[in-house]
Formats: sequence, structure tokens, C-alpha cells
Amino acid sequence: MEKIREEIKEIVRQALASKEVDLILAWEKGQLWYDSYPAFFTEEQGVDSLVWDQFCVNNLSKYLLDDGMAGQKVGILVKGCDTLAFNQLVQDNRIIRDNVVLYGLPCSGMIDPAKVRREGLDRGLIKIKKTGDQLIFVNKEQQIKVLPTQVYYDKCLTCHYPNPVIYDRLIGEKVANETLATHAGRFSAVEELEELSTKDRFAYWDQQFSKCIRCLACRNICPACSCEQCTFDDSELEILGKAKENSEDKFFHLIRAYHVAGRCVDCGECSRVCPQGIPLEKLNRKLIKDINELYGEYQAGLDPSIKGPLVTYQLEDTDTFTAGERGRKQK
Amino acid sequence: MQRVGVFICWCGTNISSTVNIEQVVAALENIPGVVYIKDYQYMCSEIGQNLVKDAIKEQNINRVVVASCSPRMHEATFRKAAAAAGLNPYLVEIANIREHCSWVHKDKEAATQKAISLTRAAVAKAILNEQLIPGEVGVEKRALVIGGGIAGIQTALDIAEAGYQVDLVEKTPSIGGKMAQLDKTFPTLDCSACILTPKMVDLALNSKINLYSYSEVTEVNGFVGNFEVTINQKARSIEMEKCTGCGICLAKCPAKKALSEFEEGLAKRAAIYTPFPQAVPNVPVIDRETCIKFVTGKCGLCAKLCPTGAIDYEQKDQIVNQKYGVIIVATGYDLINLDRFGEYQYLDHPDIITGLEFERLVNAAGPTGGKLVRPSDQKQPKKVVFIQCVGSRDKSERGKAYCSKICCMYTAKHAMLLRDKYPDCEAYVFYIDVRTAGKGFEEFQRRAVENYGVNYIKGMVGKIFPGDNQLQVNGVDALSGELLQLEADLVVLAAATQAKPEADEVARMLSISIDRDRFFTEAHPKLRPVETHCAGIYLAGACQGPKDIPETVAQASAAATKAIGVLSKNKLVNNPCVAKVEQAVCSGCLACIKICPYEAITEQVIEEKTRGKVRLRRVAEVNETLCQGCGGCTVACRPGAIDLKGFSNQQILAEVDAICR
Amino acid sequence: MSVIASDAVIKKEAGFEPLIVAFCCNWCSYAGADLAGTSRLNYPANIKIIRVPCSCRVNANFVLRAFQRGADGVIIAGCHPGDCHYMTGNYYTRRRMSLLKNLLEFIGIEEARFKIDWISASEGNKFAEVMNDVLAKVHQLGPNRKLRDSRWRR
Amino acid sequence: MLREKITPDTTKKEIGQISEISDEKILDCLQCGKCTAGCPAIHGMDIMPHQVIRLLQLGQVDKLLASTTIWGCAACFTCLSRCPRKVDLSKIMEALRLIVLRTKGNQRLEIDKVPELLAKQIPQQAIVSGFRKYVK
Repeated sequence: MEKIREEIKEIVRQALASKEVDLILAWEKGQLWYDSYPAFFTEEQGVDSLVWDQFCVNNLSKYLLDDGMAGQKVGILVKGCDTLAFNQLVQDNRIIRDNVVLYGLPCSGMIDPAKVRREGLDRGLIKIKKTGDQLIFVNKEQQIKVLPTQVYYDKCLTCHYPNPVIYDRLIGEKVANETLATHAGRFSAVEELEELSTKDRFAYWDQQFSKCIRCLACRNICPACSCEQCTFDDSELEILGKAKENSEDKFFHLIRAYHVAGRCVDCGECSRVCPQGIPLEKLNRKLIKDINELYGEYQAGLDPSIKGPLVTYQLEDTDTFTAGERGRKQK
Repeated sequence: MQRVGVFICWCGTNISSTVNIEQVVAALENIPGVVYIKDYQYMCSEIGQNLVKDAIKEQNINRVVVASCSPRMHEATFRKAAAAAGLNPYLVEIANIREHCSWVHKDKEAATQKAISLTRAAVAKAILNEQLIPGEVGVEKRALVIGGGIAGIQTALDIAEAGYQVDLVEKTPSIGGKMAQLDKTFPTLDCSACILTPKMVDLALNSKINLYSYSEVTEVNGFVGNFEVTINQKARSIEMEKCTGCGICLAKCPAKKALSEFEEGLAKRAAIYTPFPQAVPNVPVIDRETCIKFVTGKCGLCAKLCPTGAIDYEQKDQIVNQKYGVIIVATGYDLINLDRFGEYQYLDHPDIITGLEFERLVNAAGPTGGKLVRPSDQKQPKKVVFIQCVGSRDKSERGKAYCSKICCMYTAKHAMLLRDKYPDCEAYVFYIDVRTAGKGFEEFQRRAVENYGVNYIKGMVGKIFPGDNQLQVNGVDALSGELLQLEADLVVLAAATQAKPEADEVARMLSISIDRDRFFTEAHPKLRPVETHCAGIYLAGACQGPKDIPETVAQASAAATKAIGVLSKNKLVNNPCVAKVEQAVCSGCLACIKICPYEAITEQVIEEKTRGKVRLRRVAEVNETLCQGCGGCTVACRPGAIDLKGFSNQQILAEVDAICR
Repeated sequence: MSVIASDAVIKKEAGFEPLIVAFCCNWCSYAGADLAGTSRLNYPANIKIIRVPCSCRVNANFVLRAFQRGADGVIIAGCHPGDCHYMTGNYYTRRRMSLLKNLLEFIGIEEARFKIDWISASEGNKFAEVMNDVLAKVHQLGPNRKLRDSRWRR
Repeated sequence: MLREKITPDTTKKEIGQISEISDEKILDCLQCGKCTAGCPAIHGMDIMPHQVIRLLQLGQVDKLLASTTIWGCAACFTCLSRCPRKVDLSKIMEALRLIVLRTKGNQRLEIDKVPELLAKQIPQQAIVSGFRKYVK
């Protein structure tokens, strides 16, 4: 990754120097070992602090909506999952494709600091190296070999798009798909819940939703939640109050998931940023799974020119409610 | 400040025998905003309406709630009454306490509580009602008819007869359609051309009708009263004004290898051709694919011979833009492709033909001069087998699940004509069922059996084996349970009818719907059979479903009447309960555009200032005359930037809240 | 199961009066309800109808709001697919509400509480049947507590 | 012979079994006879293919179970490929055979007879197919 990092820096410097772009969205190293936070670079000199490591999990594409970007040519570093988000924003007409230069970065997975801590690998950590299939955590005393599956984010373990699906320039070699765990497992958590009884499912979700503090981080990070004004903030309509009330928590989470149905790229950012650890991706994936099963496989953000599943229909579509109970799998 | 007046109708005893009116009045008194309550025996009567009018004037109420029968019944009545008293009619709301309450419930207490609840919901909604003003649009007094078969011809003539301008667009070089190809017509056996060609001439001579032959509609925008249509007049390579139709060019053209479309490929035609002698307009067209001048650059014989110099090799397609008040779709039908019916060998043997080809073979103006001979050896057949339901009533991928409707009758006609002309020729008809619903149809088919000795066999043909001289037809007589093996000279297949392959494209262009079988869908299968869901667009003929000639003509005249109804108006009023966009909230995702069935939403770029910077933003905009008010867009819109007037998000939520109280 | 539950039968049961909110499209199902009325078909008063122009006008948040405000069941009724007055409206309803129904089930809401059905203007009988059926099922399930706002009293 | 019942007896157990095994809809058939007209194995049949479905529609399974037709069907699918209603007769024939074979003591092909058949130089493939079709 170091080698590629230098290559990235060089490309970024050139792009800024040649005025190919006015600014570049990338990551910068913070104080702590796991801190690789979003940053934008406008000058060549500043590029030294740019970082590309296994903590660059933040999806930068939603920053393109910032008013500050208006009228500028913006460069952006994007991983596979980020490009899906980018495409979704293009499809929703939130970004003008031609105003952006995409620097694609193949990614073999990002490390979850929480897992590192859980494994006790963070003590005295100096650096993390990658050799072949393994990660080596180097501290003062020793080098510990770790399998990526132990420390990668869950969402990376079921990633299907390690390589950017769209880019203007690709930096580094494409990652082979096999290096990651299978995509097939992504619905297993949903299926487990579907197997439960109605009562148990409710108990599970009731407990999860009751943790919600309505910080709206899930909404704010979401590349499919890009409205000028969110319906939850509509003071005239008042569909959501401010009280900590169970029914409102459920209302919020159901409508949030429903509003991204057919547009959720399954980047998993919502559950990653949730401070309360609510497994929001399960709601999203439930909808994705149903869409795939009922109305055909669809991956949001893969091709902005294809109409999303909720803005189109087929005459012979199935449903989940008429007498034949076709298409229903849940208990 | 909203001042709501509530008017509760007893409907004689229809409501009051189940709903305790006094209790309803008492309950409503406590609702904020309700300033006046009145109940009366018949609110829809003149006296009842006057109660509403007086209250508007005297009590200064500005919202009216009528608790009575279904809004589908008297909403319009009370809106008119309100308007007469100077109140915007869309400030009236109806609570349905008859059909949805007193008539379906027996328990008086429960029904009374429900009536209160429904009225409360209507009050909640009424308070949020806004003044709406329906728009008016002018009507372009000109009709467009797409398709020049018998359906299109009849429609155009009828509309012209009423005094309106009609443009008829026909794709092929001549009008006439399928009917022009037919020999005789059932059940009267009069000659098709004899009854059709006079109509074609009438059309050509009618000063109100403008014919665009060899032309296609390429784009349709707009809405009822104001359709904007683009027509592409394909290059004919002949100047229509100069051509006298003398026919020298047709006779002398050296390229005579193309198969005649009109003769169903049973004869050849020249590269410069009129489809048939009675064609309207009687002006040839050059088929640029087979014309030697166009292919090799050498020839030009027709131009040299033409006495009026009408030939123009340089002619280009011409685009015509025209506005219309109404559109009639009469694009007709086709026969299905028989490629996939391998057992009938249609593609492999010349003596296995379709019913339409048979029409040409027995037609006096056809390739054989009306003498029925086998295409293979020009000999007269002695035994002819007709097979019905080839692809009709067929659920497999090869066929069509519906009944093609016309085949039973035309097969009977074919067999009868055959036996009439050539009594020594045997006729066998294989059928699944014989369907003869229609005036004189059953009698006609029985004549074929009883007077003409046509052998009807209930059963099907499994396979045809072409022999040296004859066709071995292996079939079954399902009634007797016997296998049959017939040595036939000619086999006629009643191929299923199907919608035109272009139907999808036409439906998309016109925003009308098509069914599973690609036929256009009427607005209501019984009560609105010639209208489409798109106001101002009507259907005529077999483009809506299989039809024979009398039905087609009846439907064509019906469509014309509907069209005249619109054309006779100077202004059309539209429903004001349409979508509106709050552009400040709109994110420009334009999901609304994708789902709008009326193309009523368009994209607009607006300028906005944020943090001192001007930025351009894409937003949606609703064309209120196109919008029909379904509200589908409002749900696709996540932030609620697009809302439906008269049924706004806020109003429906208020109703929910009021009902749940 | 089709139970003809008259008002009286429902009443007897331990004081539980279910509330069902039905969103009916103006052209088919609302007219079907009118027909049920003109045919004097009996169904319980617990069902309250809100008129919408088309089933595709029904937003997911209307459904959830009804549950929040104390509805024990919600019905959406529209024209049969292919018969939509607005050509395509119910095709979108079909997709949207199929997903919403599954989603509600997924978080543990009983399936019978949320009913979507196609009822044409000529199906007064079906209208009454569907209403009776939903009510009987909801009655068995008992009051909806899972989505109700604890502050809301009806 | 007079038929006692005019209304089809579709409540019969066998009718249920047949539709379960074959997954075919017998009511789709229009009795056009196309299956019969094209059947290459018709000469070994005492009941014609289209009549098979008619009898099923009437609930008269017994006649079919005793017929030679169900054993004569070669399952060549000619009928299916031409059927306008997509009724797969060979599946129905198979279901009928299975009902006979599954009945206790029934066997169409006795294993002892095999050497005898082999002596007649029947291709091995035919014997294998025969086992599949005629033996439990």
C-alpha cells in the first residue's frame, strides 16, 4: 500500500499543479493509529499528509454535495464501494459526472479498529504490514500474523465490488474477487431473522430500535440520503417528533430504510457510524433481498442509466399480499 | 382563520334511521374550527343546497363539510352550490356516512360513532383545503387518424362529415389496409374492393381530409385539445403534384424482382410501384432497395419516360409538425409469424399458404386472375385442407392465448367460395371449436356444411408431410376417435392475428397502455370501449383486439363521435387536483419523471444563491394541464417536495389522525 | 377464512374494538365500497375509509402513522393490476407495498394487520368480504401495541 | 353403456395424485386432438392421447389404468411440442404408470423375463429404459 500511496500522492500533485482539478478529496492521517479521516487538498505542498492505508474506510463521495464544491472541478479518491455510492448520487442527479475526476483505488478490505482492540492487537502498535494473504501487526516486542477475516469490517467480508466500477484513472492493480469472502453470505443475517417467530423478531428489533438516540448519523452518512431537505426535518408535515418514544424510533428506522429501498448501495456505512450499534444494514439488506427475489437482481449504483426497481414495473410482477401468497418466503 | 360549516344529511331515513343525527351534531360542536352545524332531511334538494349557500353568505363560513352520501354521488352538486354562493368549490369536503356507514352497519351506536369519526376526518381535511382554480385550455380543431385501413378511413370520413379537419397518416404508399387485400366479405359475400374503394375515393376527394400516405408519426407531445405531433413523410421519389398516375413507369421499369407486399409475396412487382391499381393516392413510390438507379446509379429509365417529369431521385424525407385536438389510433393487426410451426411446413412448401394468401389467389385482381391454382405447379387443386386455430388459443410461446375471432368465419367463406367455383374440389376444415357469434354468421357457416358440402372435422392436424405431388395431412377426427390421412393439393392455415409489432412503440409515443398481447387497452372494457386512459386519444379497429369488418366500422364511427365531442368544444376544463412541486425542497432526483404515466413532469434548471455563490440546480416542474392527479409521484418523492393538491400529505395525515381519535 | 362478523359479534369480545383504517382508491375500491353500501352488505363499523385518488397515492408514512395513532389494522385497496384509472399507478403500489409489507413483517408486525388487495368497482361483495376477513383476523390478534405511540389515546 | 355421472368426478384420489405427480393442468386441454394426430406411438394405444385427458377431465381414471396407452407412450414429447395449451401428456402418462406401479404387487416388467428379452437382441438401452418405465 505504501508504494501505491506514493503513486497516489504524485498523481494528486500533478493533477493540482496542472489545474486538471481544483481540489481533491482524499484522506489524511490523524493523531491515532486508526485515524484516516477525510480531507481535501487544494495545493501541491499539502499533499504530503495524504494517506492511503487500511483505515481509509470513509466514503468521500457525499462530500461532493457540499455547497463549497459548486462550480469547481473536483478530484476524488474512490474505492469500489465508494464508486457505487458515487453512481447512485449521479443517478439521483446530485452530482454532475463531468465535474468530477475519479481516481479509482482497488481495495482488498478495511480494518475495523474495534476488532483490532478486541483481539488486543492495538497494544504498542507501530505499524501494520500486509504480506500475501496475511496482515502483520508490528509492535515493540513482536510481529503478530493475523488473517484479514479477523480484523476486517464485516461489510468488507461480504464485499462484491473491491474494484471501482467507474473511474477516470485507476491507481494500482485490480484486486481479484476471490481474495474476499463470498458475497453470498450477505443475506445470511437477514435469513436468520426471517427464521424467527414474529414474536422473537419483534423482540429483537424492539430492543435494537429502543437504543436509538436519533442522532441521524445513519442518515447523514448515507449516499442514498441526499435530499435537499429530509422529510424528517419537515416542520410543517411533522411526521417525526423529538421525543424519545419507541413508536417514533420505529417510524424513523422503517421510513429511513424504506426511503433508500432500491437505491441503497449496501455500503454498510449506516451501521458502521451508528454510535449505538444498531444493525441497520439488516433492514437495508432485507429490502435488497426482497427486491432481488421479487423483481430481479438489482445492484444500486452499478449503472446509473438503469431505472431503479421502485421507479419501474413489469406487467407480470409478483406481489406479497394477494391470495396466492406468491413470492412470500417469510414465516 | 378557517370557519367550518358542517351540513348533515338525513337522506330521508337512509342515514337517520341508523345514525343518531343529534349525537353527531353534539359531538361536532366541540371540534375546533367548526362554527356552524345544520342537519336537514334532504341536503341535496334545493332547500338543502340553499342551507349551504345561505350559511356561506350569512355565517361567513369558508369551509364546507357535507356529511351525506358518497362524494361520487353529490360532490359535484355541493361544489356547485358553494360556487354559486361565492366560495371556491374545492373548499367543500364530503363525509360519506351513507354508503360507507348507515347502509352497511346495523348497530346504531357503532354507526353513529363511525359517522362522527368520518365527519371529523372530513373537517380535518377541509381545514387544510386550499382554493383551487381549474385551468382552461383551448382546443385545436383538427383530428389526427393514425392508420389508413377501413377503421381509419371510416373514422376520418365521419369526423370530416361533422365539419372538422382530419389528417390521416398511413405508413404504406396507399390507404386500404387489410380489407383491400380481401376477396369477398362474410357473411354476405359481397366483394371487398367494391365496398371499400368508393370509400377510399370519397376520402381522397374530401376537402376536409388531408392524407399523408407513406408517412409515419414519429413524435407525440401535449395533451387533449393540444397534441403536438411530428409526422415523417418518407421520400416517395415522386412529386405527388406532377404525377398523373398514367402508369408508364410501372410498366417499363426493368427491376421487377421484388415481391409484392400487397399480393402477400405471391407475385412480383417493379421497383417503382403502386401497391394495387385502385390505390389512393394513385401515385407510385420507388422502392430504393431494389431500384437499379439507387443501387447502381445507372438506369433512370422512369425519369426519362415520365411525361410530366414527376420522378425525383433526390427527394428527401420531410418532417411535418402539426397540432391536433384529438388522436384516433387505428393501426390494425398482422398475422403471426409461422416460422415456429414446423409441423405445418409453411416455410418449406409453396402449397401451404395462409388465409390472406388464399384471398389473393381467389381474387379476380390477384396474381392468378382469380383462378385458384397451386403456387407450386399452377395446377388446380382437387382437395384443399383448411386448418383453423394455427396459433390462436395457444398458450405456448409459439402462439396467442386469445381467439383470433375472424378465422372461423373466413375459413367457412374460403371453403364455400372454393366449392362454389370448383364443385369437384373437396374441402376439409379442421377445427377445435367453430365460433359464429354475429348477425347471420351461424347461418353462413351452416350453409358451408349443408349446402356446399364442406367437410368439417373436429380435430387437429399433427403434421403435414410434403410428398412428390401432394401433401400428406395427418390429422384426427377427435369425435369419432379416428386417425385421418388426407392427400391434399393445397393447405390453408388460419394463422392467428396479432398486434402490430410497432404497437409497443406507438403506445409509448402516445402514453396509452397496451395489454399482455400488445393490443391497446380501452379505458373500460364495457363502458368506455373506444377511449383510452389518455384523454383525447381513441381507438378504432383491430389495434384494440381482433375484430371483423362490421365491428371495426362500428368502433371507428364510435371513436369518431367521441372525437367530435371534444372538437366541438372551444375550451376544456381540467381537474385542479394535480401535483405541485415545492422547488426549494426538490432535490432533482427526478424519480417523479420516471414514474409519471402522462409525461406531465419536466426537468427545469433553477438558479439559487447559497453562501453568496450562485448555483444551478435541477428541479422538477409539473405541467398542470397534463397531470391527471394520480399522486404516484408524491410517494416516489422522499422529501415530499411534490405534493398533490386536494389530497396533500398533510391532509391525508390529518384525516388519519382524526379517524384514529 | 372468511368470517361474516357482524357488529354484534365483535362487540361481545372483551371490550376490544379494533380500529381499521382503509385507504381506497377513488376509481375502483372506493366505488366498490359504495357498491357494498348500495347492496346493503354488512361489515363492521370498525373499518373507516380514507379516499385517495389512486392506491399509488398511499405513502408508507400514512400506513405507519395510522398504526402509530392506534389503528389495529391498515388496508390499502386499489384497482386490479391492468385496470388502473391512471394506467400504471397500481403497478407501483404493488412493488412498493409488497416491500413495505415484508419489511413490517420483518420487524415483527403480524402479517394480518396490514392488508393490500385489489377490489374493483363491481366487487362490492369482495369489499365486504375483505373487510370482514381483516377485522376477524385483527380481532384475534388483539390490539396493536407494537407500533402505537404510547402518548396517543383514542 | 350409460354414464352414471355427468359431472366430472375430480374429487377422486387418483386425480389429485396425477396432478401432484405431473404438475399438469388437465382442464387446460381444449380437446383439439393435435396430440393424437401427431403421436408416433399411436398404433399401440387403445385409448387415444386426447381421450386420455378427456377421461381425466371426467374422472374416469380406472379405464386409463387398465389401458395399453399408458405403456405405449414413448415419452417423445411430440405432443407437448405441438400442444397449443402446453399440456405435457408424457408427464400425465408417467403419473398414470406410477399409480399402477405403486400399487402393491404390480410390476409391468418381470425381472425374470429380462434374459429372454436380451436373447431377442433388444438393445441394452431399451432394457434400461424399460426398467425405468415399467419397474417399481
